[in-house]
Amino acid sequence: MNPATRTLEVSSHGTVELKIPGRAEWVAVARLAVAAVASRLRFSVDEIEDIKLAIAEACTNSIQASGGEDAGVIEIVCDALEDELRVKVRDHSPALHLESTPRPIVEGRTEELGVFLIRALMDTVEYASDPRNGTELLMTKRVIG
Amino acid sequence: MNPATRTLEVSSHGTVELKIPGRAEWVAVARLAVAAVASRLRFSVDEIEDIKLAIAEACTNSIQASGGEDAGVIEIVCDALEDELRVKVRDHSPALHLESTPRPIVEGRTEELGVFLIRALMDTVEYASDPRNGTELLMTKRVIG
Amino acid sequence: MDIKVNVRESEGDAYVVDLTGEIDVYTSPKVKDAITELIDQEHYNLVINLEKVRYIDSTGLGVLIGGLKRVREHGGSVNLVCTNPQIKKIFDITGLVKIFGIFDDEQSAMKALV
Amino acid sequence: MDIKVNVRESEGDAYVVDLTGEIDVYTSPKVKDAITELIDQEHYNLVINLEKVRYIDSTGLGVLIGGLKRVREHGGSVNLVCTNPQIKKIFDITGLVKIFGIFDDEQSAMKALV
Ligand SMILES: Nc1ncnc2c1ncn2[C@@H]1O[C@H](COP(=O)(O)OP(=O)(O)O)[C@@H](O)[C@H]1O
Ligand SMILES: Nc1ncnc2c1ncn2[C@@H]1O[C@H](COP(=O)(O)OP(=O)(O)O)[C@@H](O)[C@H]1O
Repeated sequence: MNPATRTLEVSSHGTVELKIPGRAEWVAVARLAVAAVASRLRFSVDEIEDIKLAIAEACTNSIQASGGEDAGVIEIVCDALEDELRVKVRDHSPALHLESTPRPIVEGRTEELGVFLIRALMDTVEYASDPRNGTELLMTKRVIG
Repeated sequence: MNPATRTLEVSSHGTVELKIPGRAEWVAVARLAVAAVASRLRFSVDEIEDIKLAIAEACTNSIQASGGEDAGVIEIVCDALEDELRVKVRDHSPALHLESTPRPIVEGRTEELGVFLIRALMDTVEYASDPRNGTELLMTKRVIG
Repeated sequence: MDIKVNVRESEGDAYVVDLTGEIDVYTSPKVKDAITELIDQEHYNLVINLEKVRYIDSTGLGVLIGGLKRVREHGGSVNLVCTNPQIKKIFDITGLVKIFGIFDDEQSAMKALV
Repeated sequence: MDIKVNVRESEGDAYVVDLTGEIDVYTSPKVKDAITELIDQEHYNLVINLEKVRYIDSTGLGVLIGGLKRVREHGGSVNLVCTNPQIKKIFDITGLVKIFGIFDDEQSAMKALV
């Protein structure tokens, strides 16, 4: 069957996996790839910007948690569902302090600002960390019909 | 050490891995991710467009080889070296007919046009296929100082 | 990552297809449908305006070639409007410059229709 | 995926830092260096023009906050020029609108410097 005869009405569901080096100069690649995935769903341009920033903050957090030099490989798994994007960012860094509650911050560290932004921009944020497997951040954002 | 105090003079070397569903609507994600990787090297805007198209053609080829519907997972591995980008596109499709020599085509099939473009736009193209592991296309492009 | 297709009648028997966006394996069926519909309606003189196309791949080229072949069977032709250097380059290296009329603006493309 | 930093002297004792591009974990050190250099040279009244900034992350915000803190120790201030709605939103949700003067054009940002 010729691909040119298919209709455009296919399900947008799909999983995209990305691995980037855990160094500052590669975060932009994650940002752009996730934006490309997000634009497969019916997110607005602003929402795609929100998602880009949140995922970039997760990567940046991994890099900062490892001292800013090299966080090893950062793994980003995007699940594009019908009306929700789920993004998992996994690294091999020690635990981050993500448990602080969201609040506008006037005194603090850049890491906290990053975590604050993730919480503010995504719908749900879950966080798992163990010393052997590193840190995993699961973020979701729903498409508001 | 604070990441904000590092200099920008880090090596651009790095490996980025991407897995996309082997369906038409996901090829754009590969294209944009590879463009983001390529822009880490000193390629011109035109060369980045060439790379985008070549990698998209490789993915498209995989999808067409599997009948245009679903080629399973397509794996894209980008090695960004100092002055060369190496991109491997791997799928689980049966062998493609990539052995034809490059020539401007006036009669033929779209698949041939895709392969022709890959050969014309990249510096080297190597091709491996076996029935069990699918098809692997290794493409390289050098940065012309 | 999408394509917009707009079809409009022009002078004489000619039709213009305006394309905006990216033509790839995902979006080219939409372009093919529009061209096929025109040809089915016996319109064989077409100008396809690619001025606002940022990207075209082999499937997009295939759709254009397929359209050209069909209209030629009826003595018609397809002229392209294309100003983007990267896309011109693709027509160049594939040798398709030799089989399509490629013009810098719609007026010239229209005039050159037989 | 890069940042351009341009520093220029303006009226009185004030300096303008024009930023173009994306401020993230990779590029923010370059911004920090420029601001640090100005402060080291005892320039404490700064306008940072973000009009051509398409993207800013927490490290970029950190650099701006750090700069503000240092100039305030010397009675100076940092005013921002920002028109991009997405970036304005980031200053909003972080509460940084309350600590920075944010203006729609450079002239207003300059006037508002003490
Ligand atoms: N959430 C925040 N709230 C207030 N100030 C912050 C916040 N995050 C970072 N800062 C400030 O921004 C500045 C830069 O922070 P940081 O990136 O940790 O670098 P440094 O410690 O080298 O100045 C510091 O002055 C820091 O206190
Ligand atoms: N390399 C090529 N050279 C000439 N014509 C081509 C080439 N590739 C595709 N075509 C033509 O483009 C048209 C579309 O091709 P294809 O995508 O295979 O779809 P279909 O077979 O449904 O028309 C066909 O007429 C085909 O012959």
